[in-house]
Amino acid sequence: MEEKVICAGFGGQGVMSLGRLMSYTGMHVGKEVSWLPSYGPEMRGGTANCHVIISDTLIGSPIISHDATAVIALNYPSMVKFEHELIEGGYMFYNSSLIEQAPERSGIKSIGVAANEIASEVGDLRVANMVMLGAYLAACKPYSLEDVVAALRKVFGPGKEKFIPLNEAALKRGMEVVESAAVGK
Amino acid sequence: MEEKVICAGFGGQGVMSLGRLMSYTGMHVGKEVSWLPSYGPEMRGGTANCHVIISDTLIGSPIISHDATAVIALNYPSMVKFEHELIEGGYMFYNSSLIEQAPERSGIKSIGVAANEIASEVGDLRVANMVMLGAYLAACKPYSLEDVVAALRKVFGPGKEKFIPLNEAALKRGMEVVESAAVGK
Amino acid sequence: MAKARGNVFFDSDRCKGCELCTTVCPVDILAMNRQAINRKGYHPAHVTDPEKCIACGNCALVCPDLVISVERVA
Amino acid sequence: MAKARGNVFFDSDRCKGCELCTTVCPVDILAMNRQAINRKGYHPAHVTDPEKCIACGNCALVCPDLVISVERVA
Amino acid sequence: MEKVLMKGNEALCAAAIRGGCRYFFGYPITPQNEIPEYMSRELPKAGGVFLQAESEVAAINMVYGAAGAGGRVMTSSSSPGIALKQEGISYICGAELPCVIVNISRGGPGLGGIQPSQADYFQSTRGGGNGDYRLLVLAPANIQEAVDLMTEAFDIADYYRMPVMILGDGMIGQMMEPVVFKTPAARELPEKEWATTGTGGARTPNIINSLRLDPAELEKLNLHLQEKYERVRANEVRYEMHQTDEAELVFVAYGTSARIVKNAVAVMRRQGVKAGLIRPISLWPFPERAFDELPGSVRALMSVELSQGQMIDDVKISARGRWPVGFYGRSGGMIFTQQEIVEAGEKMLREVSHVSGV
Amino acid sequence: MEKVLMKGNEALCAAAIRGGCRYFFGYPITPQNEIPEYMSRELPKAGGVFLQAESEVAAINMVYGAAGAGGRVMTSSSSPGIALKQEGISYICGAELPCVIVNISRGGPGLGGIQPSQADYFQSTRGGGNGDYRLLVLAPANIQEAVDLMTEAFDIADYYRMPVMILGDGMIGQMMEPVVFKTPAARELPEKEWATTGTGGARTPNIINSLRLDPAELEKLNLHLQEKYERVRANEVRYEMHQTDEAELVFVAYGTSARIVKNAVAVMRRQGVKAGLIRPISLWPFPERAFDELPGSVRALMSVELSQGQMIDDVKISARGRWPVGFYGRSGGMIFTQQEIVEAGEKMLREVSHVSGV
Amino acid sequence: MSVVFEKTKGLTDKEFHYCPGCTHGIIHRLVGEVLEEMDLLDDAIGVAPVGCAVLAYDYFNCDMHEAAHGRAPAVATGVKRVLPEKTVFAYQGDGDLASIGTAEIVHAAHRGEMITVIFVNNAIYGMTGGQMAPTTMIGQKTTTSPFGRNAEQTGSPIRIAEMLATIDGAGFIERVSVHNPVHIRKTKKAIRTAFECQQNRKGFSMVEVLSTCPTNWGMSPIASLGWLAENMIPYYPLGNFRNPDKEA
Amino acid sequence: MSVVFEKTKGLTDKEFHYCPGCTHGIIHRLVGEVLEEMDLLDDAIGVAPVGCAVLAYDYFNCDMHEAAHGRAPAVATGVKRVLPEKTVFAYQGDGDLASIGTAEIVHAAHRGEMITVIFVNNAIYGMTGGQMAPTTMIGQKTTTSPFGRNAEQTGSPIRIAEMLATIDGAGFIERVSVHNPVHIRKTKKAIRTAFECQQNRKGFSMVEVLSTCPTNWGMSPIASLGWLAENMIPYYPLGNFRNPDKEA
Ligand SMILES: Cc1ncc(C[n+]2csc(CCOP(=O)(O)OP(=O)(O)O)c2C)c(N)n1
Ligand SMILES: Cc1ncc(C[n+]2csc(CCOP(=O)(O)OP(=O)(O)O)c2C)c(N)n1
Ligand code: SF4
Ligand code: SF4
Ligand code: SF4
Ligand code: SF4
Ligand code: SF4
Ligand code: SF4
Ligand SMILES: [Mg+2]
Ligand SMILES: [Mg+2]
Repeated sequence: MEEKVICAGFGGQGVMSLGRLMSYTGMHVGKEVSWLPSYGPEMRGGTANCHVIISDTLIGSPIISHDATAVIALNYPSMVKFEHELIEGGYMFYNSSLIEQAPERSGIKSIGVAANEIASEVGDLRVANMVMLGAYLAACKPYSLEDVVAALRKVFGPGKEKFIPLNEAALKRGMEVVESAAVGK
Repeated sequence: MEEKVICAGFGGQGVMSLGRLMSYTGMHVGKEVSWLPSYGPEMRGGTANCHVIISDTLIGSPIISHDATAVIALNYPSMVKFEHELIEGGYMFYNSSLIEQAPERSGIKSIGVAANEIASEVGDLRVANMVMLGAYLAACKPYSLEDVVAALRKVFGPGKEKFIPLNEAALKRGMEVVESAAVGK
Repeated sequence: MAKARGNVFFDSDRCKGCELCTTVCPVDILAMNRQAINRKGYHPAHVTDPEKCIACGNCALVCPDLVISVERVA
Repeated sequence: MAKARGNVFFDSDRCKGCELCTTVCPVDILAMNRQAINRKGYHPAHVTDPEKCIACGNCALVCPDLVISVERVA
Repeated sequence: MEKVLMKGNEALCAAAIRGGCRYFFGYPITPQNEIPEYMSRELPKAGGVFLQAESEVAAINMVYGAAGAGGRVMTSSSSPGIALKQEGISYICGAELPCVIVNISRGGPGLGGIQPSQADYFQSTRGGGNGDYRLLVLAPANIQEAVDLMTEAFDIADYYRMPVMILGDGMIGQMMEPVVFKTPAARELPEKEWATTGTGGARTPNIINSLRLDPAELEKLNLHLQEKYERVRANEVRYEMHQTDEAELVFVAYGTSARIVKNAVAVMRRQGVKAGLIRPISLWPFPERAFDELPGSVRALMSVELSQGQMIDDVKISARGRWPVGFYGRSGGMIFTQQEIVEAGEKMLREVSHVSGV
Repeated sequence: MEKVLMKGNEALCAAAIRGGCRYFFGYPITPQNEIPEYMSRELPKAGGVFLQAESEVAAINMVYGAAGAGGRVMTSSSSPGIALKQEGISYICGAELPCVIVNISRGGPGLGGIQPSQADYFQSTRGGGNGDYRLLVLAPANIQEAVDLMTEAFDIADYYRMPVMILGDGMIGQMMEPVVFKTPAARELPEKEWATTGTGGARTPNIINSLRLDPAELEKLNLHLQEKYERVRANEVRYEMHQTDEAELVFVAYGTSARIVKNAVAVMRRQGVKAGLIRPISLWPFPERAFDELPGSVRALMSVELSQGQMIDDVKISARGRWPVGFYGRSGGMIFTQQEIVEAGEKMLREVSHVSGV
Repeated sequence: MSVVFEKTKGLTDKEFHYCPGCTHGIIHRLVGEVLEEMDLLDDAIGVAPVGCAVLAYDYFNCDMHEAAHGRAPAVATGVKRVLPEKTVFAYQGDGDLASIGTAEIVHAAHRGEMITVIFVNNAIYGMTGGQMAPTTMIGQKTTTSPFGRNAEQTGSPIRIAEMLATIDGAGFIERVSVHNPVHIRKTKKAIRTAFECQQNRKGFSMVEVLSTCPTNWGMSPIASLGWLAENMIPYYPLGNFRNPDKEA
Repeated sequence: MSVVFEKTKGLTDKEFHYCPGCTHGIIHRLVGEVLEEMDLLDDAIGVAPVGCAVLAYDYFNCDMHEAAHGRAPAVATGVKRVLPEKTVFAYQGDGDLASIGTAEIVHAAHRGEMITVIFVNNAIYGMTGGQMAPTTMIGQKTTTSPFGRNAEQTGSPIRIAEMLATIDGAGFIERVSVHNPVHIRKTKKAIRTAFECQQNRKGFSMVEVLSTCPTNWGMSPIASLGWLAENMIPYYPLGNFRNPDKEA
């Protein structure tokens, strides 16, 4: 198993911590993991992205280059920029709250997730990234929801234990989107 | 034929230009020549020296190191410093006007030349270096007096032509010291 | 002298939504257009009440991204 | 206060014959010793009239080469 | 020991502090900025001093001063910044001072770019300062190794009184991977009796210095340095032999490149091509001896670098004509894929067969 | 043409001005001070500009600016000063600008000493700036050759749009020898249409630059540079084969060392030992092909350097294991005598015989 | 009907890469306008720094030369000495000019080098992600002064205009700000005078422009202008520090 | 019977390598005396420059650290940060400090680095054979200004004390001279105050000492003192430019 996921969005949408949580969980379930932020002047515009690899075997390059198994795009420019990094049959999870058109590329599995709305419903716009992660979990199954929650617990520590339910709820709602919906295009 | 000569003295005694003239003359008579000044902090004290090589064949290192065929020492510290650079049987020409003791080292040919006095007699203290050169010429015969004078003429150019007789006189007096005197300790 | 009247033009796709222009208009007719999203993904600035513009040029002066040009009509 | 009297000592082998000391003696008793040549080959400085020294210390103060020391005897 | 997920640059810092680093002088440059940033937060807590210098030139000279005063000191930079430190590094080597220098390198030449690159191999192993000096250059391939090497680096530096350079690239610096902090066996280190800490009235003055106006003295210093470098060559060579048994083609790659090559080796072995890898960990001293361990089956070597070919010089020197030496590289921040390497390797094998007429 | 007796440093300047040099930016350092001094006197007379920079760093960046503006420009320094120029040199190479850099090198490392040395071979041929760049490095062995190479250097630099380095040592800089100034065949050179001279309203702006934020673009620049370097390798290799016919032992030496070695070769030949010499004149590109021209009689090579062994890397690479490679060197300003070399050479020959069981 | 404001020909059409609300853009525009108005575009060679303005060479509509970090004044010197009749300017940030490039700027002034320097002081290293600059204010938190700049450890911010004004070769030195339209207009005037100083060969000229970095200050662009006015101007007084006419 | 003057314990017995009459020797002695009198020798670490005083490490009777050309303030900073309780000083020439080392001295002052710098301004590069320095006087002939320094081409001499005095971190800045006994005494006092400034942690301290270079000025030592007084002092006014007590 080797998951190569690009998480991308505006600064402030939590894409970097989303990727970090994905790696962290992978580490906890005993996988090889790597997380690589993009750095460089494209940071300027306020967009951000990171490359996450979760693998059973040693990770070569942490850079994902035309071989992403999934992209999680929180905003439109990110979706456009990274859809071409996907392999044939790769997953595009896009935040349909902010992205009106689905990706143009064919041969990929596109899943729109109204992450902002769902997050608002769950109680905090800031967990939109968790909603996206839920969708990814359900579709790609790198590890279980419980693994993620256990990892979150470690990351948050006792002080932030209280945020677990909120995040868990967001994750679940994201999973439901995939589980209930038809997979598109 | 290969002449390796160290010229040394106080700054102002004309040792550098002495060495330069030796090289220059060598060049004019078709020899290979090199001239290397010592540079470095020992310049500080106001002493100066240069290494002159005049050779029939290609010159390797322009540095003279324990293989000087002659040393021309205008002052005492120079004589002491460089007598050990001479080969067995090498020549030490020392300015006996300023140097009271002859060199200690045996196995070399030491020739005291009262260069200051002679130069004064000739008419200008500044040609003491030419007196020394004369002595060297007479003893080592790298080329003739005429060669040196011809070279001097070139160096001086028409503007300084008038200084030729003075210099030639000094050279001759230096030669006489050797021709008339007994060589050696 | 009659009060000047001006037209403001926006090269909206250059706008980065920084809002600086909105703070310097003496007649307060500049605002971010929450309805629109430009090529860059920002809500661009626009004029809310074009008639009121006095062509002072302040907005163009502070705009860091060469979005705005101004002409005087009277 | 009685006029001070001093002794000047020279570590002559350190002397470089720069002559600076000779210009600062208020009683003008310092000069280069043309008779002597030190280890370095210079004519070192010396006192021409030791009795006159007033121990002002000027000579030691300007000597760049730590040649001179001065003591006050009265 | 607990596994933690850390960014390479920060992991290096944490390891440095564990390794005894207490002084840091540096200047910002991408992609190593997390290093000064982390140090500015954490060194004061460890009782140390972080100071942002006015330039790389100043930084390396502050390191020179701090090392001379006996401090365990480090600096870090990236490619053009290291270029500016070359004079200072040469001085530090001449004065025989210990310190650790990190280079998280990027694409060049000139301002170049900020993406990962290995085009500083010459810069690191052949210097650019003047004179005959060497750095001990260690090139980790992942963050765990970076941490392990860094923890030990200050001891090594103190032991030999010479700078240790950790050479990584933007990937090593920027990526996060799980790491465990171990406590390495500490070396037995002599007191720094040579340090300029003030005589305290108890000894004659110490002098930290690289000037020898007398050539005989300068040669003596150089011979002493060479003798030390011989000891380093004898004791500090590090490398990994990966799947070299029965190998026909042996890649040589270091740092992050080596990871990609390992994957390529796996692919090739799966496809029945006997590929292997020599991974130098110490770039200087270069693991020449690794090449002597290669089996008779080897038909070709290939140096694989994120550069236009620099380590290949050392590969050639080590090969001594025993095998043809090929090259595959990308540069400017472009990273090869394992597939590119597989193809390059196979092409080389074909050519070698062709030449030998098989 | 008249023979004149000139000091190396001054002869280099006279040749540079003949070669078209009109701008000089430098900073004093022994043993090359006669260069800025001469330039400060003579460049203004030639309608040029001499400017003493505040530092070597500033000097090389002034060169960068002046070269970008289309000027024929030169700088010079000595070892630690060249170390400080490394970043700037890398920029100049990245931006593809022509210029001439003189290094009259001295003993290192660090402040070292001021006597002649060849310990800057790595510094010159492997840089110390970042990235994959090269200088064309020319190492004259006497002042006539220095003059000849320098006269041509500006043309070469302009032709390839890259820096040419003249590498000498304190001996070359300080000694006087007879020289003749010849007029070399001028190369056909294109207009500098890329120079930043002001658009004059007649063209789109020119940009002098080494930044390529896009890795693909930076790689493209690098591939372009490599392609250029290939052309240099093909066309600009210079070397001298001296007495290599039937040689058993071939020394490899450059610059002033080579002169001493030549004398040693003569001595050995007189004593019946067949010695010879390869004298690289271009250090980069290194004359690898000279080694392919060696006769079958050769049993050993020996790199002879005023260093602890740097060029020996290139000798080993060129030897490709065909011959054992020995080394003899002195350092720190100590100069070997021809006798030392004779002895080292004979020792090596004995060892080689021994090994091969003869 | 008349044009009050339109895009200057002094700039290319390329969109700036600067963060939203970054005043680098304003300063670029002013320089471009002055070059255009003084009819210098055909004759000018600009030098770009290393810093957020590193891509300035893509924006100014004249010949451009990129420089190594801090060395723009040296590069400009090289250009100017080859082309003494042309107009040569450098654009530098505070990390570039006041830190790594201190020697180069001081000596360009010292030589009275006939170049014009636009010095953008935003109290931080923008491009590399908000590290402390020598110009960072006391108490200001940056990524390398995480507890706020502390005078005890790192001194008080350096005032470059005042420092360079002690140098005879400096013809024109002025500090300005772009935090509102009034000051933007003054800034433009100062930039013009600086270029005039160069044209009249009155020596080195520099305009220090107080500028914002919303991204690394962690503030909105509007709040940044306020912070500049309230915190920077009191410490970095605006005004002229050297004027060629006064000296002449 | 009392000692008016004897060799200080602040210096070793090694004879100076300086040229006859070079005032570097006087300045060395004054520093040594102050160190001895303030009882700092056991605690002091000195930093030697590259310049004629490069061998200063052989002369001062305390721990010494040699620095690369111009970088003594950075080296001293490194030492001081490791040993904040010790007394750290650097000794620099004008090529070293006012040219190649400009950034390092400015930023040592800017950080208020608690070090003392003895700045020997002899208007020339002594060690390398008399090239022009940024401090060389207008009209002065040097080996790289063979026609005399020309303001048009190379600017007017830089006044370092004045320049550094604009920096807040500079606690004590004074310019003095050693051309006669009166001024030698004043110089010693200034050096003492500078070290006191360091001890009292009042910031960076520097004493600029006008000094001679008979060899490269091409004058006798005595004539050199006169030339200094007549040519240098009018351009480089003596006096205090910053005083910790005034600030406190
Ligand atoms: C030699 C070197 N050192 C460091 C850097 C990294 N670097 C790039 S920009 C910069 C600072 C820029 O800050 P400033 O000059 O204030 O400009 P700003 O981005 O704030 O406009 C640094 C340190 C570099 N490119 N080269
Ligand atoms: C990097 C470097 N550049 C240049 C030199 C050569 N150098 C040695 S001393 C010196 C100048 C010294 O002048 P100054 O600082 O005024 O001291 P002085 O000799 O006059 O006392 C120079 C340029 C060097 N050693 N290192
Ligand atoms: S020109 Fe003046 S009045 Fe008109 S919109 Fe702009 S700021 Fe407002
Ligand atoms: S100032 Fe310019 S970029 Fe900012 S909001 Fe207004 S128009 Fe847009
Ligand atoms: S101490 Fe004073 S009076 Fe005595 S010799 Fe010296 S200068 Fe003259
Ligand atoms: S000042 Fe000192 S060195 Fe000079 S002459 Fe007097 S005693 Fe001698
Ligand atoms: S980082 Fe700061 S200075 Fe740079 S573009 Fe963004 S706001 Fe402007
Ligand atoms: S060269 Fe000048 S500064 Fe140096 S020791 Fe001689 S007189 Fe003094
Ligand atoms: Mg800034
Ligand atoms: Mg000086």
